[in-house]
Amino acid sequence: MATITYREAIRESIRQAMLDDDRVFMMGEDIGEYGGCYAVSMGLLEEFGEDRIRDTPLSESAFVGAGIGASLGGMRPIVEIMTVNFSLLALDQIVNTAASLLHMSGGQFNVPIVIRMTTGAGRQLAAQHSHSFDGWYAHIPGIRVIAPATVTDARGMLATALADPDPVLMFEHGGLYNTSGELADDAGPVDLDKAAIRRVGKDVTLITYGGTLPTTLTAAAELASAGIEAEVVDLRTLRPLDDLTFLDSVRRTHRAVVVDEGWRSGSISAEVSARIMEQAFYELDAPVGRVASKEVPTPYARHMEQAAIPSAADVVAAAQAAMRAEA
Amino acid sequence: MATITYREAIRESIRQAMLDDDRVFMMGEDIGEYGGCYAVSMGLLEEFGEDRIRDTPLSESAFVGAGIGASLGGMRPIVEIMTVNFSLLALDQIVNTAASLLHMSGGQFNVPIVIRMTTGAGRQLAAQHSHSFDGWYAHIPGIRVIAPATVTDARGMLATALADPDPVLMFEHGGLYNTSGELADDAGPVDLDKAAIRRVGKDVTLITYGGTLPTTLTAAAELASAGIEAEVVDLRTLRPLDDLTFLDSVRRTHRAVVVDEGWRSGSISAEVSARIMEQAFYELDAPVGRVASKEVPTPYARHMEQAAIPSAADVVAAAQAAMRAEA
Amino acid sequence: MSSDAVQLLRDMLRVRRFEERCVELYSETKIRGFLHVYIGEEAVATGVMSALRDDDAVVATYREHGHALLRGMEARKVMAEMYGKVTGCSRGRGGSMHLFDAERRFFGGNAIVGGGLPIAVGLALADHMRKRDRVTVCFFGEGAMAEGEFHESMNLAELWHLPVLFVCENNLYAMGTALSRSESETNLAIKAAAYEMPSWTVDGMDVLAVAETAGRAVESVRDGGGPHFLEARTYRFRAHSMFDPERYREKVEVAQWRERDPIESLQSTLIGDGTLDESALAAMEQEIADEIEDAVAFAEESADEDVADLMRFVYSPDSTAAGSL
Amino acid sequence: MSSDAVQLLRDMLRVRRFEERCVELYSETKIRGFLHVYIGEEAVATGVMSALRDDDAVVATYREHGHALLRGMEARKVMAEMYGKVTGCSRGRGGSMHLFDAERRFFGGNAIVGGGLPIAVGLALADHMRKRDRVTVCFFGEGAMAEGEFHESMNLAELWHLPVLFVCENNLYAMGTALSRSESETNLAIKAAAYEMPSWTVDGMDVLAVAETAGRAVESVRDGGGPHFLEARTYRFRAHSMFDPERYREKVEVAQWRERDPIESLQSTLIGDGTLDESALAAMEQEIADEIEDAVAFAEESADEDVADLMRFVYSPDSTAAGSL
Ligand SMILES: Cc1ncc(C[n+]2csc(CCOP(=O)(O)OP(=O)(O)O)c2C)c(N)n1
Ligand SMILES: Cc1ncc(C[n+]2csc(CCOP(=O)(O)OP(=O)(O)O)c2C)c(N)n1
Ligand SMILES: [Mg+2]
Ligand SMILES: [Mg+2]
Repeated sequence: MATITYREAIRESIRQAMLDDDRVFMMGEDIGEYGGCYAVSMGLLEEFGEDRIRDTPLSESAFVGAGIGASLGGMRPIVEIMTVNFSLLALDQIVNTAASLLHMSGGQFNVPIVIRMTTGAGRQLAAQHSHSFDGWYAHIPGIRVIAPATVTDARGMLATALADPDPVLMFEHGGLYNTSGELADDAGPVDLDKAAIRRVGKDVTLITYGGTLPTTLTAAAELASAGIEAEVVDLRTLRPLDDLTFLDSVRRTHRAVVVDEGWRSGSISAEVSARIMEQAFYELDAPVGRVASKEVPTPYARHMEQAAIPSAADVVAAAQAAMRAEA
Repeated sequence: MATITYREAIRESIRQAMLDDDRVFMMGEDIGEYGGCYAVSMGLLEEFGEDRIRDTPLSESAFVGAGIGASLGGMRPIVEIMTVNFSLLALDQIVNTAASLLHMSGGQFNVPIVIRMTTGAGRQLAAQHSHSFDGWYAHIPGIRVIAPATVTDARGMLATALADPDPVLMFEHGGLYNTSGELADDAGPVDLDKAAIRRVGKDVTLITYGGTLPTTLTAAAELASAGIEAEVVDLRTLRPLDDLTFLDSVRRTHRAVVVDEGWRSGSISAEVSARIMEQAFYELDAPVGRVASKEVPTPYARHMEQAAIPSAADVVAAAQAAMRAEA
Repeated sequence: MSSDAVQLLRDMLRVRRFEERCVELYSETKIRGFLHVYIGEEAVATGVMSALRDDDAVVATYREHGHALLRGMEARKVMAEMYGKVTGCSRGRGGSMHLFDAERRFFGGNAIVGGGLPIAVGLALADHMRKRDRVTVCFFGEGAMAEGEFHESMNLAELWHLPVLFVCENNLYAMGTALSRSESETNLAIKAAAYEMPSWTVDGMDVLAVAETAGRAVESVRDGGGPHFLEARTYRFRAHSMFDPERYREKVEVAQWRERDPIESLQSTLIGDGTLDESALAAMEQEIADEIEDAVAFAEESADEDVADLMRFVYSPDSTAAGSL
Repeated sequence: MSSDAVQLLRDMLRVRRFEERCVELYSETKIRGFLHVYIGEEAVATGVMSALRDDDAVVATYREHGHALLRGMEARKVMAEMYGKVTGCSRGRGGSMHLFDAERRFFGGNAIVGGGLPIAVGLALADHMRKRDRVTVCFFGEGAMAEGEFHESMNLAELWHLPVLFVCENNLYAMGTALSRSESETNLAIKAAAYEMPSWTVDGMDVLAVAETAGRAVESVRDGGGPHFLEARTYRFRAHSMFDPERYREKVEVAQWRERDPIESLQSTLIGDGTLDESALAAMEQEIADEIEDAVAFAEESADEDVADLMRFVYSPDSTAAGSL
């Protein structure tokens, strides 16, 4: 066991992947000379050289598309888009090529690319640098959407993603990079198929992932001191969603709150709520609650930004409301 | 009363807007010389000239952004993106500028632009030309998302959208252009705030909009012959959603099915289902059902495409399941 | 003239006849969706493809029946695809705009204008990194050059000195938009120069000229000369697609270009210089007709894909996501 | 030298001192988020802005404190914005990267590289259609030129002959990416030529040269000359943002450019030729310092926006969507 930051865990996973497989390379803006916008790739240029750590011009559509092409050409690219906000410029390539090609070609061309990006708000970066589109991307068939929330997943998800024959989008919440945790000495690849129960509880199920996992765990601790035992489910993968884990939990607790940082309408919390409706309606003792971001472009001022995104207090309140509701 | 096609109704609404306000102009690919990819703008170049009916190069991002800029400069642009599929190339401008500018500037700059696009599948145009992203766009605060389904709305929504101080995205389902209906002689602007009840019924509420309204009405007719009276709600506007109308209906029928052509996970049906969960849970006699598209890039072959998108039979089956469910 | 020229003529004819048949089949509603034919432009892909090796890669557009056939794809598989049959090259899922063939490194078939350019850059990048001497050829129309993807891809290719040949099929119109209404600078070679990329302009109605120029360009790319840009000046004789009333151009303009029909020109040259006689030509036509009718029969007889397979290949069969929602 | 030159000096100094104070305030955590300073580049915006009329429009980037101040925005409102206070020009919602002023037609403040270019084209289109002789100036870095938006916007502006001046602030780096690692063709004027757009290159460290060249360019645009492209060669003395360890460039390179400090150069010229003396300069510094300290005090004392107003202006107050979800 060693303590490691989330940033280091991701970096280590990239390093290991590059050492293990010479088809793996990395490409993105300022990942090399600059050391990475969020310093994830710091030192990798020195270790692997500029052929495999490729700084790109500001051309999101072309370098994401080039990643797709390189994967078709036999490589295993890790493409870094600085932040999810800029990924909109590459969305056509992601949706119309990466996600569609395999099906559209009748199974001929799979696209083994991994696209990493920073996501989320909370750092006073204002409206154009604070989106949380992870759940939005989960709408697209043909891609896998993953969001590591722990150092173990930060360390382990990339290898599995690179072994995946199809495109994987990996969302790293900017607020997590400096968090740290214990990593097992033999930490390695982890599965991408199952949600994880991060805290066991019998009273209410809190379903979340990524950047709002810490918030939700804080809320669960507070609830515990008020005598409410919350179970916390970390979705880990947003597409395909592992229904079974959260449905199983809800069938035990009979109450649920979904927490995520996307804008409320159409966020992943809507999908999770709808699936519970469809599959566990008769087990519910209360309507499924949602805690999501306010539907507003993220403001710069700290107090306004904090008011816009989910807080532990919001989660506690929603869980308490679910507890109060009549069966 | 006169019979008119959906296509003509939209064209007429553009014509009238151009006649009423000289700040209104239209811009997009092949809207002029060619007559419009779906012939909506046929004849307008001849009537209004090339200054106001502007053919653009293939540059979705720039001409949508130019529309935003022109609206800031006092014009009232109607920007046509041939199909929603290509709008992904302009998404950055839509999300990061059009939708955000007013809030981000502290209320200084509103963006009175209308962006029209064809949406939907059903015409064997395959994976890259058949998306239904209307509901996906409804995730974005700061824009209004409208989807006329009737000739009255096709004729009336544009004027109201142009009078709106903020960006409006108007989705026209390709399958509707050739449909026709009765238009009142004094047909004019219609509100964009309220959903409409297209068929009254007491047993189950079918909630839909746009291209799946005809499908849903067909299903309702079939259900009626089986003795089930379905109420059909046309959302009309996907953002902001008019909850009241469908909640009110569900409180009367106690059963609901949401129908839309988006891919099921994260489609607007998820949001509607989640809102019913939150606001009418105790009124429900059955879980809210969803009929949406299969989560697959749309195939070319007709039978495969039809299997991928919602059919009247699917809606009937979902409504019957809702009726069978135990309270 | 050489047997090469005869082969080029045959290649063009095969594409022409195949597409003429497609247009008929469209009227008969055997083929649906969008159908974009290449009639008039055959010399471009025919010439360029003749310069490629089997292990090179090709990226094309939605106007790619010719490219697919010229790359060696069976007429049967292409026709079955147009019919939407499971025996089609893409199992009937792609249709006219999405022909693919992994074996021949034919990467389609892209219905997003400009969408193929970044992919081509990436294919070339893979070869570059693996130090393989393969070339990637990317076809697109002059209309695509206004898209941001063109700009970003040209720059990236040149910056990284990648083995890709960009072939602009300049047929003067993008749907109904004439070049001069789409580009402020209509001399396309100047655009390539903005990336310091070597460029070539060739008469796209002369297959021998295209083959010769493309041959030199491909050789230069293969020899480590970095990306090249080739503009072929050509013309689309038919409507943009089956829905186009052609209001944007004069009939006389079309007629003038038709006089430069690449197939008729080469035919009369070859007959004129005695390389070919009428009976050889007739035999050639017959062979092609037979191949096409065989393809039509095959498509007609082929089965539809089983609807139960709809969700197959959303994810790869060996993915743990396969079959999930 | 003229009083104009003194004014230009004063303008540059005001921007410099304002930003130096911002950097301090960032260390004191009064300002948060991203902060990109313009120190070293002041001559560019100062010179260009001096050529504009009040009714012209300006579109800038996230490195726009200077542009905002030079456009005549009050230091108070800009500083309060950096503090995130409700008295800020954007009510504290935008912060450093999103300064706006409708009255001065200052359209911000855009944190998407290249995102401002299409907007500028549209502003110019509105003027063009309304036959107004206003000019829109659009600032962006050389890094933005690799984006597709640059390409599409340049073409559209020239194709439609719109009154927009594109000003490339070529400071040689985009974050840590040197120009030669971002563009295959590093002579940026050649890029403008690819659109047939007239271009000008100017020493961006010499405010008089910038003012003079921009003056001519703006005049030409205003006179119906269509869009122009102006490259100003400059250098950013500080890090890209507050998080940049500057691993990508040599200290000696920075030092060399610092010797060409646009403010120091002009100061010594003006003192050398007697236009200005040390006491006048000191008075100027004092005035500026006073204005800035007043702005800081104002920002400190200002209130936060009421959290209850969070949802205000998602839609316009007179929209029926206002307050909805
Ligand atoms: C991004 C995008 N925008 C618009 C379209 C619609 N569209 C299809 S083909 C075409 C014209 C393309 O012209 P060009 O690139 O010259 O190719 P050509 O059809 O002449 O071969 C257009 C506008 C599209 N498919 N993709
Ligand atoms: C579309 C997009 N991609 C990436 C970024 C991250 N980013 C912010 S500034 C910058 C460098 C821009 O360089 P340049 O255009 O030369 O302007 P400068 O900062 O030098 O003034 C980058 C990569 C962004 N804001 N937007
Ligand atoms: Mg063309
Ligand atoms: Mg720069």
